[in-house]
Amino acid sequence: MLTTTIAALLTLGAMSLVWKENIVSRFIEHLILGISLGYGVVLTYRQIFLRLFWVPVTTDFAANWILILPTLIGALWLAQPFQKVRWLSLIPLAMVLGAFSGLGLERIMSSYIIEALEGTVKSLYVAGDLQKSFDHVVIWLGVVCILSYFYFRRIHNPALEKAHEYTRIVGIWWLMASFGVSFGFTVMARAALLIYRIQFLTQDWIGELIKIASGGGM
Amino acid sequence: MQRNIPLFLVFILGIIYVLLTFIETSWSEGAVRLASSWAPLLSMWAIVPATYVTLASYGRRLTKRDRNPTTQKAILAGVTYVAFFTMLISGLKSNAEGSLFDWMFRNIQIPVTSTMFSLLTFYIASAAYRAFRVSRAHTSLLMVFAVLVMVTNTGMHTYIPFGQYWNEFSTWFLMTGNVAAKRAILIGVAVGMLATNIRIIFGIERSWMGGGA
Amino acid sequence: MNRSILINVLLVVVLPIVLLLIFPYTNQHAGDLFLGFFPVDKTVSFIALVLLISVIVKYAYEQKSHASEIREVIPRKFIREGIGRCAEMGRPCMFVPGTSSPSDVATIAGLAIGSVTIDEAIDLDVFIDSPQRDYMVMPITKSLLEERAMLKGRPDYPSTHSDVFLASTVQFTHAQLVAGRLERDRHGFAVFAGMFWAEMLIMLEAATMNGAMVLSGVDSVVQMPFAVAASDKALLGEELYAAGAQLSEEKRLVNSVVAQDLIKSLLFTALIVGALATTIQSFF
Amino acid sequence: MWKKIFTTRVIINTVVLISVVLGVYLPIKITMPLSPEVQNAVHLIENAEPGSTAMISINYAGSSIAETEPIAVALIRLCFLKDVNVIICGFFPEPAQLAEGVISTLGKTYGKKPGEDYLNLGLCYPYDAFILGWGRDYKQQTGSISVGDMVHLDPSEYTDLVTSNPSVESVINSIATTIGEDRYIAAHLLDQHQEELGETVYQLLKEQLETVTRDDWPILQPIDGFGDLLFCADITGTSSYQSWIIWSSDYRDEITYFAGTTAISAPEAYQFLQAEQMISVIPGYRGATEIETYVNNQYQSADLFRKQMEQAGFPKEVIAAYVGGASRGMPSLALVHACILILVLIGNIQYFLNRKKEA
Repeated sequence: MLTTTIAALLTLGAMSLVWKENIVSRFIEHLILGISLGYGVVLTYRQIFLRLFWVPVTTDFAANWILILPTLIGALWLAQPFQKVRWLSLIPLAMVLGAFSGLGLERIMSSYIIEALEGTVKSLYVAGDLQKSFDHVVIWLGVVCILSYFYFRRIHNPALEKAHEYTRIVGIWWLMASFGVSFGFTVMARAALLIYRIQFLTQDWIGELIKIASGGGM
Repeated sequence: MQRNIPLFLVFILGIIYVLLTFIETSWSEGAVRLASSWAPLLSMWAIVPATYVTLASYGRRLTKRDRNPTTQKAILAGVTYVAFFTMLISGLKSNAEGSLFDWMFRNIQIPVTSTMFSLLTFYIASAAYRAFRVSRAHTSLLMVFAVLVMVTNTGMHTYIPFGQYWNEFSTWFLMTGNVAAKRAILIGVAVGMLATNIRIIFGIERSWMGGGA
Repeated sequence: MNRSILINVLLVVVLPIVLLLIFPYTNQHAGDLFLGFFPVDKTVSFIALVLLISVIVKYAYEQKSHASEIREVIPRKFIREGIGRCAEMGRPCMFVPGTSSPSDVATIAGLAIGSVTIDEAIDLDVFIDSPQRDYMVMPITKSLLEERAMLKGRPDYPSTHSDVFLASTVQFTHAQLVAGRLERDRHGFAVFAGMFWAEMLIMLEAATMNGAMVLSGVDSVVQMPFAVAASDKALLGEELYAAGAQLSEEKRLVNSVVAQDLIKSLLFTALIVGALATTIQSFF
Repeated sequence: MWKKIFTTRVIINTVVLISVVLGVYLPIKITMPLSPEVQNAVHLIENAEPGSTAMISINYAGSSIAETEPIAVALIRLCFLKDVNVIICGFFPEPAQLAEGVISTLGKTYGKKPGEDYLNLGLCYPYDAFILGWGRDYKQQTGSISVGDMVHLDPSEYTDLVTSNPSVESVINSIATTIGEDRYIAAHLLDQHQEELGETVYQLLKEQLETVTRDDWPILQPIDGFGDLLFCADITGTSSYQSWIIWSSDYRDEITYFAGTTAISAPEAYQFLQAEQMISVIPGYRGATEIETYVNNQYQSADLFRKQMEQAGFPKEVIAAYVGGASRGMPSLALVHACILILVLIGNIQYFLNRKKEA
């Protein structure tokens, strides 16, 4: 019960932030900052340092000795606060960044661009199904117009430039319409969460309190 | 010279790993696995200087050496310090269920973060109130479609004449117009991501190194 | 002159068609290996990537600047105005480069916008407040600030005029801290650019409610509606990636944005030719 | 003074909060007609022959549970009321646990027999292999799917062996969970670790693997692949519904598939509806309410359901969570939406009034 009460009071305190920033929410903010910082350090220590480095190396040194190398290079981050040797901390960062930039290219190309093109490049006419043909035309048109909104270069051909101007306008309005739809759905999702939280407050906590007050016990 | 070492590393590793994605042999798979097993070890140490900076920043408040020091700020910074070290010491000792670390995480951290998450409704309401004005041409269309979806999502359209057409229209738009928009955005984003990745590999984009280009 | 037109035609018209033609073939051979190591189904993405890299690198290292050829994604004036507002009202400026790690490229794009903001802030002596969520991005932002200050001859600036720190690695704790700071210090200008999740709306709304001018940049489709609704200027999707490059006014970066557009015109060809071809095909 | 306290922001937030709290307590009933994108799935179950089998994978956890669990409850209720058998699985550890709770509670309520009327396959990881496995021809590969939780490869049976060699425990555990989804992968894992496990444990496990075949579970006997399933569905808080589409693409003619998603990922899911890769999308709270109202009106009212759960002997909290899981929150949801709509309206009226004043 004490635990529930603490959780409920913290919930109320954090909630008060949306009305006005106050001393309670300020206190919670600082408390949570400390807790989550500590949590982050402990988690990094346990999940990464112990689990991925210390335990493998100490239990089976012959197979995992190579892990010492990245750990030592990673330790160059400790040079960060010192102006003169700061560039050393860029080395582990460069390694991570380089590897992941390289690995990302093919994945982005195939799973974003090629897949989207594959979905869009469809016959604009489906025999005997006007509705479907219309849908395909709409999708195709939408992709072309919106993509042209993201075209930044100035076009020198006057006819093309005029066309681009129109497709850009269609594109931005189209984008807004689709954002509207997402917005509407997100309202539903977020409201569901709030309702869940309020149900906790009104039923779990206040309900329990009432039960205790009326002698119902824990 | 000093700047060239990281730039060189990014370039070499970037090129190697691009090529590795196009090679399907056991050793190339091993190399890819190597990257994902090394990455956490390469980056874990960064939490030490990062946490140090935060502690130093709040330490300045604690000792009233910051911009406009007040007693309240100092006390609050003290709260942060106490919470941090309690968490650190108890967590290094044990993070099992029932430990102080676990208790604080479950009963202080989780309720507050999930409350923050649920507060989004309030922020959405005030954003809608402020932003959805016909005066802002673009957002007015956003508003119209948001209203359409919000009405159909709660069944209010059943009380409106021709309400079922609203529903059918919103379903149709979700299947076509909305799909087109998402696809086009994704293509655009993908081109941007590819270009930025290539800029990083070839040392054209250097903001990650601190300086400009 | 003639040669460059020929190359452009080749790039923008012929290549997409070739790629479209070989695509169905490579798709049929998913799982097959060429020469024992090259996956056949990746042929198209391989050719496309080689093309892309060579176009971007070629443009980036060109002598000529293409800056005049692209429209302004976001005027530098906007950022100057925001920082000017801070200076006038004596308020700090907030900058959050997303809440993801640097291996998410959106973070790097956000930092590129941040470096311009920092430049302007140093010029006008504006305090920079930057609570971070990722422990690798935080040192980057800090050294970005320190290097910019050094270049401008203000080595003491970071210690007196900035608070760049790791707020928390937990999503909503970070959001709560940013919102709390925005409420207390009433920042004049707030820049949120990078990769964000649901917490973005909390930060954007908190900034706007407290009278800040807000610039946001997102590449996540789900968050875009909120960026549009709750900020003064929203950089959507690709604009985020182009903005940093363009704002920097760095020749190589600007040229690479032009290259990006060339790739898009390639995509347009593929879209148009592909749709036409499949439609004609469906009649037979 | 008043103006300082009652700022726009305070008013907006208070109104929103009041509407949520009111919605929790007010006895309003909101009925939702079936929308076009949901009704396909409902009609499919409605027109099914009694005794046909459906497969539902459950992949929600954490913060999305508020929206998605009601979908699962409503769907399974409809299936049970129409005498449709249900096979349940989860692709990740936490959802798999939640799935067990849902199916066993509803199974007990409706007096269904495990193994005959419903079956929980447990954790099915890696899910790509699992989905592909279902598409294969089963008659040729007897036993390639199996029975997860029900095999009960309880590590405690091997306690003495485990204590003598601690590293064995994790191997056994991983094999135990793998058996839940693909016998072949489990057998492969077993062979790989033969030396590590030692001959006795190896033989024991191998026996376990071979003794239980798919024929032991009557529910699985008439099923040879996707074609024999009434439908496959994924109820999820992430984008895992897409993995069904990707991995079952070779059997597109056979599989009937739909997804229940959170409202956040719903707009993205509609594209698969257009491409006819899904027959239905059940978007979050709204979809759950639609199905729930439909079931309550057509087959079994909420009161009857509550009574039946009480008879089955479930505690109050469980009943409260299951009966009207979605429609209980619907009044709040509708009020919040109405609130926002009214706020937008007021904002616009204010804008027009101000403009008139200026003009």
